[in-house]
Amino acid sequence: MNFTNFPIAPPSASTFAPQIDGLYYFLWIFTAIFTLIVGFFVVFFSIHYKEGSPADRSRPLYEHIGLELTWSVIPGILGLVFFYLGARLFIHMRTPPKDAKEIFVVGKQWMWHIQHPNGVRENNTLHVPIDTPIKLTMISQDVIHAFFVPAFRTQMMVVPGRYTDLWFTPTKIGEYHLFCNMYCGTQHSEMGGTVVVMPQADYSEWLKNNGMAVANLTMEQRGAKIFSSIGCDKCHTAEDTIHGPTLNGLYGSKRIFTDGSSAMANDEYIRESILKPHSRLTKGYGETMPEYANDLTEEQVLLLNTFIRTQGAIPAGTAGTTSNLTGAEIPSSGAKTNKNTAMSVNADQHGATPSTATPTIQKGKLSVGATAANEKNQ
Amino acid sequence: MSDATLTHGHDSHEDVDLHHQFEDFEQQCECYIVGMWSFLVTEIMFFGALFLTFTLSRYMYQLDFWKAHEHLNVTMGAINTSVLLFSSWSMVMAVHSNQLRRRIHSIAYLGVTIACAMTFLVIKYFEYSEKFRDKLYPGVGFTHDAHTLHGANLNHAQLFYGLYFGMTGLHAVHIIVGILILSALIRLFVIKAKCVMKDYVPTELVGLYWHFVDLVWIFLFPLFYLMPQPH
Amino acid sequence: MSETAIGTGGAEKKTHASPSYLEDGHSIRSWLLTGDHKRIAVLYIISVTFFFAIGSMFAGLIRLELTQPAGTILESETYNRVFTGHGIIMVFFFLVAAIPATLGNFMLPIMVGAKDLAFPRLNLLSWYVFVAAGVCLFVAILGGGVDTGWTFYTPYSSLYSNSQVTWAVFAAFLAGFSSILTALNFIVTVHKMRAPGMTWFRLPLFVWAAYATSVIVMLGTPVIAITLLLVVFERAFHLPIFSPELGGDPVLFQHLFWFYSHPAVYIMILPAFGVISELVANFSRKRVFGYHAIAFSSLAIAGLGFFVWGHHLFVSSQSMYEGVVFSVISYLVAVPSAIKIFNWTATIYKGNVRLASPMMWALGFFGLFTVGGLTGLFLSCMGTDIHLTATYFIVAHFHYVMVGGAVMAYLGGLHYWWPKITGRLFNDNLGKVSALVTFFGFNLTFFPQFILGFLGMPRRYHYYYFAPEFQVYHVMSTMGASFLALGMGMPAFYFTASLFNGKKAGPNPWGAHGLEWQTTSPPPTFNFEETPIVLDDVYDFDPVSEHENNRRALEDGGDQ
Amino acid sequence: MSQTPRQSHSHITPAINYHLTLIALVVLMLLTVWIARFQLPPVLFLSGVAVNNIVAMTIAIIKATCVVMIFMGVKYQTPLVKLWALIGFVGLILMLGIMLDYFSRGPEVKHGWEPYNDGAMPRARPTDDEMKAPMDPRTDNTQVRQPKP
Ligand code: HEA
Ligand code: HEA
Ligand code: CUA
Ligand SMILES: [Cu+2]
Repeated sequence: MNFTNFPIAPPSASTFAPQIDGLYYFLWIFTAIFTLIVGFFVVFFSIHYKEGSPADRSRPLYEHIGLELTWSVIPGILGLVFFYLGARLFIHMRTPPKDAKEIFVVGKQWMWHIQHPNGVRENNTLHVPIDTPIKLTMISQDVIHAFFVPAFRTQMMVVPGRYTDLWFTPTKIGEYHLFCNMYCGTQHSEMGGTVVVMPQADYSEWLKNNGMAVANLTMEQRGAKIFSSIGCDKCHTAEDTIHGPTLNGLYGSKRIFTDGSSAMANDEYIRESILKPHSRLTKGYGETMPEYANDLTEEQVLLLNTFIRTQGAIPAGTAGTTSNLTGAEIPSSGAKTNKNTAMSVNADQHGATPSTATPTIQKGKLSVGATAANEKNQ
Repeated sequence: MSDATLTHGHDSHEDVDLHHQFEDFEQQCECYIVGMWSFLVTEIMFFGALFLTFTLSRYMYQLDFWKAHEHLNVTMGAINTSVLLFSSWSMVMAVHSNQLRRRIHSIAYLGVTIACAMTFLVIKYFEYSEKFRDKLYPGVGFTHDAHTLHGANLNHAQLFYGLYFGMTGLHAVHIIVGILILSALIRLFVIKAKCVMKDYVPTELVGLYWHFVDLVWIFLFPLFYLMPQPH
Repeated sequence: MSETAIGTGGAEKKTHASPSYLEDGHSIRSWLLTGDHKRIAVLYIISVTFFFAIGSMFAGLIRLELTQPAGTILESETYNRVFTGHGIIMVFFFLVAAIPATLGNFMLPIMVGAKDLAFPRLNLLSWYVFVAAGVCLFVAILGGGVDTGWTFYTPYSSLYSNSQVTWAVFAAFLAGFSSILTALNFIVTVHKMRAPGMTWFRLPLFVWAAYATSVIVMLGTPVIAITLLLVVFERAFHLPIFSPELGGDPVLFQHLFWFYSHPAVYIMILPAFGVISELVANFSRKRVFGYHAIAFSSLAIAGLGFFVWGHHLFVSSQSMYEGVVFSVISYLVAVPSAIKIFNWTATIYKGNVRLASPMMWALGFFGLFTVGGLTGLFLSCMGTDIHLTATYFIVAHFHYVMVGGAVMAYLGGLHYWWPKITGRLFNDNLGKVSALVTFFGFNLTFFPQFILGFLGMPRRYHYYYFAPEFQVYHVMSTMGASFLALGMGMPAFYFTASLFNGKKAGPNPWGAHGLEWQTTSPPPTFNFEETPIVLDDVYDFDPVSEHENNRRALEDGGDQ
Repeated sequence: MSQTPRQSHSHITPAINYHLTLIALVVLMLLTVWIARFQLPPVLFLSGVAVNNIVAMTIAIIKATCVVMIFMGVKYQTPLVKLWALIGFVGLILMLGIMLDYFSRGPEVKHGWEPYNDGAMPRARPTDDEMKAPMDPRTDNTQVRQPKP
């Protein structure tokens, strides 16, 4: 919590930002002027002409065409000026340049799937090179969403059954909020992530490596990434939810199933529960989890398994309070975490060198929630 | 025709029902007429949104809608149109007779109007049952038979029939309501109620409603039954 | 005082020949089966206040929940139901009905000098339909609530939401229907029931505003009714109209929805404009500046209001060209509002201003509505809207116009006409305090939301733990909401108190002009002992000689 | 009581007018059915289909006008009623303005309305299998967003 910092504008990280900001403040100036004019006269007149005050009331005014015209024509003209400025900017913002790099976005409840033309895919994160016009071609798989990046000052609805597009040219390296800005159901507020603006060279390397910066990660860490990237963490959180049981303390514990039988949660059980979750359902849960039998490689399952095992290593008591699975990671830099109150998420540490990301940084990111929670507990 | 004398209440104001809120009889009549027209305005907008949806869909899927419409029966539609037009005429004649204070005539014309309305519904019933037989009601049970659909895209045909049932159904509901109102009116004539004996405004109000129902059908008919073939 | 001068058929001086409408029958039956517009208005006041209280409770929950980035007491699912409930209740059950069905119902027939509305039974029916709508709403809420947002956007509402959409939609449908009945009544009454001598340009501006509102209701509400029915059909029978999975078009719903709902925002604000016209004229004790301009600007707003619905769809994938057209018309519709604001300001000039509590609410209205309206210009400016749409900037904008504009005006009107409605005087000082607290609390609540919106805080967000920088403004906003609750809750107490120990109000406690002040407080069942004959102009104050009188009285007082 | 004598709408239309109107309506109805059997030629920039539609709608509007003017008696009504009758249709036309969006959107709207199962989607939409498929494990899919505390 930070109550000393009063940001008044989001970071400005695209070519649109200065233009929109300009227009926005310009409009505020007129808002202030008119509010002050109206406010001043209303208050001044009410006091000056208070009943019984000595002010002069001779020749009161009931009708004055000239005055009335003045205050309809001036707002009218001003309005047209605002309209012109706004429409010009809007048309510019809605007309992607021909040479824009195209990236494809699919929205679904409650996740963003993003695919770069060479096939690299990511969820809830969008990596883009700096100073390059980017055009997103977007569609929704279910309900209407909206792709909104405040730092770029632009957004567009993502509609089912129809393509919409959005373009921008990032101008500043860093990580920025990505929000879903059209109400789309229960987890609308959590349907978001990050837009990472990288130097062009880094971006092409990132693309070439299939979006890889994982060379130095341990198996657990890679497992943790898969865990969050395919969305396991949406349902398997620190505590049992209606969507799924917690996995904290799972490994080696005794599981009771819907049919009353029970078994020890070992590697084999975990693998089966990922690939064919419905074959043995934990008591109290229905067939909510999708089957991953055709979707995950054995390598991925293995990585997931190593990660889930470490969750088991946490004594159940603390697991509840550390409140997130990634709590397994070593809390690295508490100091850095607090910087998150700055406008862009970790803008200072990550974006600059994404392709050569070191494990420490990765850890720092992964452990953010855990450290915050730990601090709270202390 | 004598255009002159007789109308409502000028002979003696005391004879007629004057509601407490009105100053005089003239005012009351005008209020009712304006009120009815205001109501019809809302009805126009009510149907209007449906017409808009239909027109838009038809514009989008011209071919599929045309194919789907092939299953409608133009003859029945045309007969129904004539029936409604005729009922509109008998309705207006009922008002006319009422203006001339011809009670029996009024009753007879209203009876004809109701008969027409019934006929309309019977014909509609046959049309609907044919559609139901062919599983052309939207929903899970909608037919997959390409022949019945005349090769139209399934979803679009479903949209067509959804709107068909929605709009003609809503219209039929209005007809049914109309029949009820007309019957009530006939009863007023039969018991020689003051409000219809001395005054024709109630009859005229029912007439306005009934003509409106006719009006809707005048547009429904060409829009649904008479589509040109896209080429 | 001398201002009882409006010529009437002479109702004023006579002693009570007929009982007041409150005395005319005491049984429950005599209330529930009444045809009297005043009793129906009272029934409406009770129901609308009830809905406002519930909607406000929801608002309280929203504000409480947003103080912490990860929420405090609610699940996301519940939160969504709460803000949807808040929106639906406040719009369809409170604000659309608030001024026309309560103050309008009570005052409009009296102001035009009629004995009642043209169709009293229809009027009663409208209240019952409203109650039926309320029942549907409660079925929806008790059955688990609705989570679509008050806009019911498809395909979420038609195919994806697992909540009581059908009931909520019926509730909105019926509430709309009830407003249509009221509107129909108003139109006929204004056209046909005016007292002798009450020409169009002698009508109080409140009547003009109510008339313009009624026209909008009649043209707009049927559209939303059928649109919502189509949503139900789509839910029930999978009729493919709005959902692309089945071949429909989701944007069509938005067009139809806003075709009603933009005019609907003027349904909410126009009666408020009417109230403000009354308050400003009567408390400045001066004829309204530019009566004709204000009267016609109401009609202009009603007309132009039907051409701008697309400004809610700038980024919804509607055609860009259409967006441009809607944007420019949105600016044109701001002009009549500007005329009103400035004309009212000019009305105060050289008046004899009485700063009684209704006037305080009106002054609050000026500040808040101006900010609200001007921030509407940010949104109709397509360039800025692309960033601001669906953020808290919008939430702030519409609360400024709806709460700061319409609700303030409603409360002002309620204060103004309370003595007429109940025959009792309330504590005017408390009224002033309440207006001040509300004004302060309001700004503290909603001004930070402008900044939040520009920072990018999306609306309808339950969590923002990923963006903790928003928290500080949310906390400010919640603090403000507590003051707001205090300010808006206070009238409930002093109004109730006035019923028991308020001083009896004479026919005209404010010394105001208008036919409603010519009859007794509370008025008799048929409003006037005799049909009034109107000979004088509306707001026929004489500020100059009144000022003379005041000055002389003051000097006399000073001499002693 | 009333100080201004109100205009009584005591006009009685001769019945023959109604008979003639009925005949006209039926004839127009037959006409529109008959015309619909032909594919009319294109006129100016209008396609043949459009011409057919325009003709059908024109006939419908003429019929409607007859009903409104004569059966509903608007022709003999006060200006106020005329105004109201007009407002209804003006409102209707206004609402049809919604269609302008679709006309001005260009051709993409057509396939925009295609349902998924049509297979008409261009390639950029991943198939359902692709949607379900998780990320390549080598892909760096950092969820940078802070987890919920
Ligand atoms: C009482 C209700 C009310 C009123 C009166 C208004 C009034 C206006 N509104 Fe607002 N609006 C809402 C309620 C209202 N609105 C609601 C509820 C929403 C959100 C709905 C949702 O999505 O849930 C909304 C959303 C909304 C949007 C959509 C934003 C989006 O979703 O992206 C837009 C865009 O144009 C807009 C514009 C305007 C404008 C231009 C006015 C104008 O009429 C304002 C005119 C007034 C003035 C301009 C002030 C007085 C004038 C002067 C002091 C003179 C100076 C003037 C000039 C220089 C021109 N409003
Ligand atoms: C008339 C309309 C109206 C009114 C009056 C209000 C009043 C308030 N609203 Fe509301 N609001 C809407 C209309 C309105 N709102 C709409 C349409 C939405 C959009 C919904 C959607 O997105 O779908 C919305 C959404 C909305 C949000 C955004 C939610 C989100 O997007 O996640 C927020 C957040 O702060 C909010 C807050 C408030 C607050 C603090 C008040 C305060 O002003 C309330 C203060 C008043 C009180 C606290 C009442 C105190 C008085 C009493 C309790 C006494 C009464 C009792 C008796 C007489 C016995 N509102
Ligand atoms: Cu997706 Cu909100
Ligand atoms: Cu609007």
